Amino acid sequence: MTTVAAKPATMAQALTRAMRDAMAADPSVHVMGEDVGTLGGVFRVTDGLAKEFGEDRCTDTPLAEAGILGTAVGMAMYGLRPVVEMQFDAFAYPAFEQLLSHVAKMRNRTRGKMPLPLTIRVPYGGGIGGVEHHSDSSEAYYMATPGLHVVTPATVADAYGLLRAAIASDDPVVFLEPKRLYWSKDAWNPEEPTAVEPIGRAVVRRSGRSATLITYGPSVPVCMEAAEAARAEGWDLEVVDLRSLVPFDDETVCASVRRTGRAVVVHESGGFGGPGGEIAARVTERCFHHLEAPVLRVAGFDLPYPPPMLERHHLPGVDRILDAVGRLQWEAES
Amino acid sequence: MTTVAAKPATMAQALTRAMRDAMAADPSVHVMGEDVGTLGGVFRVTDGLAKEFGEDRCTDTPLAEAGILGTAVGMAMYGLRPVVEMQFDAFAYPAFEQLLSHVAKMRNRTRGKMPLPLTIRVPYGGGIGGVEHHSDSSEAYYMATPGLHVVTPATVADAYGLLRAAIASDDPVVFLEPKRLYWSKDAWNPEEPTAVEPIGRAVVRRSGRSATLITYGPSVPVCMEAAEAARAEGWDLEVVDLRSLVPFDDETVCASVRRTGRAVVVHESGGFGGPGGEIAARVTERCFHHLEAPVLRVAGFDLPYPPPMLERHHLPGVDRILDAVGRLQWEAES
Amino acid sequence: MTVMEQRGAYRPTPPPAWQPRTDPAPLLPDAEPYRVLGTEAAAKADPELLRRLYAELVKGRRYNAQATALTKQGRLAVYPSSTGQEACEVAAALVLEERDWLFPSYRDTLAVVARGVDPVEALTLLRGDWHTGYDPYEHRVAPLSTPLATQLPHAVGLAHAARLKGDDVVALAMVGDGGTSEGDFHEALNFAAVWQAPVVFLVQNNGFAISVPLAKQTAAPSLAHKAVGYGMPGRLVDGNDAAAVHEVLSDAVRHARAGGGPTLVEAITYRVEAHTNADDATRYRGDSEVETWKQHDPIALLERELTARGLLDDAGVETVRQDAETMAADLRARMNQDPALDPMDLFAHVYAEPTPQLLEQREQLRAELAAEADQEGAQR
Amino acid sequence: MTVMEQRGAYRPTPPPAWQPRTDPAPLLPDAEPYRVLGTEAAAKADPELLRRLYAELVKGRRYNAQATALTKQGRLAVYPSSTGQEACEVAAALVLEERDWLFPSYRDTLAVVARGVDPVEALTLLRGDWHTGYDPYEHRVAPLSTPLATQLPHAVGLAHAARLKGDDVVALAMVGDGGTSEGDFHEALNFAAVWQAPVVFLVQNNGFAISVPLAKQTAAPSLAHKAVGYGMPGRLVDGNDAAAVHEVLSDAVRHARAGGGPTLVEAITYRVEAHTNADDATRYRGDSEVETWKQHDPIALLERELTARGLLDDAGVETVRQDAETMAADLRARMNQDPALDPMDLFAHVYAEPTPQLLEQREQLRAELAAEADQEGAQR
Ligand SMILES: Cc1ncc(C[n+]2csc(CCOP(=O)(O)OP(=O)(O)O)c2C)c(N)n1
Ligand SMILES: Cc1ncc(C[n+]2csc(CCOP(=O)(O)OP(=O)(O)O)c2C)c(N)n1
Ligand SMILES: [Mg+2]
Ligand SMILES: [Mg+2]
Repeated sequence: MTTVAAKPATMAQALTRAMRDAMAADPSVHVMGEDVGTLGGVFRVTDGLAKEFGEDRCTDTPLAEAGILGTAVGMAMYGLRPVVEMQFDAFAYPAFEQLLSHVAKMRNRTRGKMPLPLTIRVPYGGGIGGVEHHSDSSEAYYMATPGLHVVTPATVADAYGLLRAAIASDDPVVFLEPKRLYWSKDAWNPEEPTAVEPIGRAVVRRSGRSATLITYGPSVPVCMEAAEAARAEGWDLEVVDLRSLVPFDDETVCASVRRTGRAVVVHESGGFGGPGGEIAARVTERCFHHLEAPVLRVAGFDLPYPPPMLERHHLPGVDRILDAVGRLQWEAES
Repeated sequence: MTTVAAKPATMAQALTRAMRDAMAADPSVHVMGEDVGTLGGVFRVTDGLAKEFGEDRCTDTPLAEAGILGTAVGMAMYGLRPVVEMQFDAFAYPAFEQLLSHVAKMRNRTRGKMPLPLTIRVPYGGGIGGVEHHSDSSEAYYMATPGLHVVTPATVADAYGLLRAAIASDDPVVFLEPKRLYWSKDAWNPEEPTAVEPIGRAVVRRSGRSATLITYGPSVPVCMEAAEAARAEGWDLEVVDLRSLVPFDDETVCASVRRTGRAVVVHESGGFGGPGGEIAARVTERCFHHLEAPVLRVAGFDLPYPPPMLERHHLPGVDRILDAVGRLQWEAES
Repeated sequence: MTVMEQRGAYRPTPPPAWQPRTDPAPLLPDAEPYRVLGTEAAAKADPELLRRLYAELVKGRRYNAQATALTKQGRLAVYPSSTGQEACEVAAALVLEERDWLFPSYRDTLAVVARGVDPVEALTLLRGDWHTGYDPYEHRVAPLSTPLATQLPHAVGLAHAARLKGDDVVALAMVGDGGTSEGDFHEALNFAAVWQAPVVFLVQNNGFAISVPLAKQTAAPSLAHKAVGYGMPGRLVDGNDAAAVHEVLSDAVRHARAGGGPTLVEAITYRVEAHTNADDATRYRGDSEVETWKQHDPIALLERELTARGLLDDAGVETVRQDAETMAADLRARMNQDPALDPMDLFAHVYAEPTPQLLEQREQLRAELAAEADQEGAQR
Repeated sequence: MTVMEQRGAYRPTPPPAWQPRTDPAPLLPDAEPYRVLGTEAAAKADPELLRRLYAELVKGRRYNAQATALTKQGRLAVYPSSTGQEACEVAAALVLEERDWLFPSYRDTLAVVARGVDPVEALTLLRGDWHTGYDPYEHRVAPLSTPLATQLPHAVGLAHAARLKGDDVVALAMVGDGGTSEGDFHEALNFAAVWQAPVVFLVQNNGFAISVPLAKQTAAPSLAHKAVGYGMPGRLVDGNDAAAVHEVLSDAVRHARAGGGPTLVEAITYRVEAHTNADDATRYRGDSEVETWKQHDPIALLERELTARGLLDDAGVETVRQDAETMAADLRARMNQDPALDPMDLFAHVYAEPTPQLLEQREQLRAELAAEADQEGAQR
């Protein structure tokens, strides 16, 4: 009956499985986008869905992102639950008017009468050697748009659990898929991902006492690595994976920072005007007197995403994270 | 010779005058947009330009924002200096792909060979009783896009001076015009605005010793008012008008905060993921040991812009600003 | 067979065997806009329908006048009148079945009201107490769409969804001449044609987009000619001829309902008043043009026909006028009442459940309002 | 008279006096794609041109093969081959004068090279050392555009600007069948027609947008039929017939240069290889379709014509082949050298002057690189 592997091993497979299970459970779930049908998507994340559920449930659309999202809005108005794929982060931009003026606002505009249960899947971020317009980190735009949920998994299990939750949500969810983790297998959570993971809860991926790394999506594995490397310097770092940028889990994040007294926000998106500013500001507002040092940020530089041969200089890596940790005014310690 | 008043009194008139003077000085300056010609724009900011310079220099375009910005890119490629009007903030969204993928990146993509000297005028913000989609504060999107300058005047003189600088800039400038200040006359700088104001410099609008209000655009007059009102509470507030969000004037802002030891960021845009996060975070990074309290933010709520009859509850007003100032942990003072 | 499979399996073939997918000839609009009133076709028109149209047209015009008057009294923030375009507005509403959907543009309050939405709820947006004032599901009317042409893909998606579900539903979407220049217009029409979705697109070509005349908007022979580029029929109709608009739209709705796919209808009409009460039309057009069009007034055209055929006498005119006055008086009275507003509503409908952040902000506003009330109490 | 005034003062007129702005008939494409090779028209074709086209086609195919080979060796990140479409690529470049501009889509490296851009610089984007690898002003070639159809409004704006300045410049913009579905396609064509800008739009209809076949992209009789909806002529041409593509594009360029406005040309062709080296075309199409199209190969078609007319013999074929091999060998050799890269370049071209923030970040990277170098030095 199923053309999808029963035991997903990669994040891409977990995402496929989440859509498959959602489609099997609820006939109103429809997948649509460029090349999602016969081809199974350029990342093969929708592989097998058209075959199993037919072209009416998993549809290759014309090449027009505003049209894709705009028609999905209409479908949602009629009671369907469209799951839209934007082929790459930068190719979601043509759909921004639909997203900002309708998707994010329809429930509000109609006093709750017309909610839009829509999931918008956006492969995002760099590190895959992609040419220009294929590696943007666009989460700042989504975060600044009230009415959207913004979710991003960093593990195979979360990829499944959060996508199920996103599809089940009665609100629009921008579901950001870290491209470079598509083929990652879970180091720390390899079991079959069948649990739905509620949206809005951060998780402590690694406990530590010295300082907190606050991160999400593609930077989670980098922070885990940094935390390992930090042991050599005598730092015991805690790593918080936000998972949901909207709603933001102040509780989990602040509990960690109050414990450690120091924090670094890490993300790949440009620093200026990026998510880190919001995160650092709200943590500081809430934990000021627990802070031994200002919350620092390690982020991509403030420039258009670089070409493949230079991207390693742009992306926050272990060294840059450890440098930031080193600047957390440890002298105050003694 | 000129159909424009010689002594501008309102911000709208100063803007008109800036375009007029730029067009007279440089034949490559072209104004374009919806209704900018015969009608002179829905806010009359381009009034008289088509008459004085002809329809080829001040052009009514078809109704298509991506087309307007996209053709302006082509015109800039050929050496013109287009000044594009987006009729309202929310109607710039259809042009976001052109803005994000081309306007912001063209210089970078071509290693500096193909700069785009473009000005994109966007009337923004609320407080004018506008119906939905007419009162958005979209500056967070622009700030998160490297390659754009983002500028916003709060006074008549700056409206003139900054717009002249924007048009003269060899880089794309998003020029945000606070709608509700269009008809404002300058309380504190009434002389004829003929000085070009370099982009990237904040200005201290009011000196004070107790705390710094960091603000821009439509919130500047509100902060000035709050600073006056604060005297009754015994607070002597400094008001910094950023004028330029990109580049950001860390120097002026941090000098003020180091002096006062306390700061509140005030803007109309939604708080979460809005400009205030960036501002608070970078001020904290730079002035941590001078801060008596966390940098607080007074912003619009995190919701789609409200209908006219409710907007006063949304907009940061004097009381809300004073409340925030009151929470700056003055007990530490004694 | 699934909806998607019905499209057939067209594959490109090398030029020797090339042939167009569809015959373009039947897709092209006629050279002249279709007319009924004052032509032989009028004789075949249903008298009941004509009388109904007439009554609605008169009521529509009165509604426009009343709403414009309300802007002067500060009861409406702004009103974009459709005076001169009532034939399109009314026909668009009347051709639909209960189960069908209407997707209006911002100027189409009349169509919304003619479809059955409460006249006051239809004005909520423009009064400013909330955005969309009516429940879209009650009369199957999508929110009045301010961002131009953005409602068109919604109509396509909804119609497509209905078809997927096996429901016999048609969507009619309205847009202005200016709106046809937007990318969303293009994408919507293309999706509709590829999906063979049951949608009717009604373009009201009223000559202007605010101040911009048609000649600066398009160089096309007509806007209806755009249809052939999507592979759907284009129809041109005299937009001031209510009987003609009704017939052309009815045909298109029937065609869509029968699985024939979308149609693009261009109605040639004219915006007799300024863009909105806040606009000054003398800045961009002369009186004589307006006068010419007033000679081709939709109400007068229909009245002439009805009178000539003995379907309407002075008493009939008076009854219709009275009904319109009653509607206007009621509207006036209800609009003169201040709407009940709860600022807490701001936080109610951002998400199904407010986020923790919104709950905090709600409490902040509640406290502020309480403090305000205290202060006001103290001052009394 | 200004450019804007030339558009005339069209105003809407009431239906009794209604007439289309332009006669739609001449705008419609012919029923069959225009062909030259193998028809009587071939006799009139300039032998020199045919020989030049042939040499460029062969070189183009060799370039595609070499570039694809380079992806296998990891010298290119990715390569979208235009094999099978060389006639369009080459003709697009050859019809332009020096002063004209070419606006390529991401697949059009061949056209870029045929226009004179250094073959290695044309591959910079795909090699990954920078984005656009050439100076757009050197050969008047806009950057290869990855976001589909977004380059079309640029071409319109540039052509319009040139006309405003009184320059005799034409812009030719390329886009795929998939790209025609984007809103930017619509807006660009509309602006071009309204402004009567000297632009030629060349749609290469190669049957697919990655995996999506034309039938899921459009229901139009042909993509050229879209032209009438903008009021510009649409032309249909056999995209594998280099002589025909060259003639149709030349006509359109001449028309534009003479002030006649834009033209939409649809060339029917086929993408013989997969979307890119990373794509697996067997997932969405069968071999037999590819084989059919190989029978209509652009190089074979032209070779047949040239041979039949005695314009090409075995030695001639061999010379052309040799030239192509020389080009390929040179490309291979140069692409096998690692490009010189300076990470500091990251900060050089974000703005005319780096912002204070970028200066800080540049110093940060400089320090990191110095530390890295130290460490490497220490390890040695
Ligand atoms: C996307 C977008 N851009 C701009 C506007 C501002 N605007 C409101 S109405 C209007 C003109 C509309 O013209 P048309 O489509 O012909 O409709 P009409 O007003 O004639 O009914 C404009 C430019 C808008 N509402 N939406
Ligand atoms: C705006 C945008 N959306 C999606 C993509 C991803 N993408 C790259 S090529 C392609 C298919 C293009 O098809 P077509 O226009 O027919 O050109 P062809 O590849 O056949 O040359 C897609 C969807 C893109 N580059 N830009
Ligand atoms: Mg109009
Ligand atoms: Mg193609």
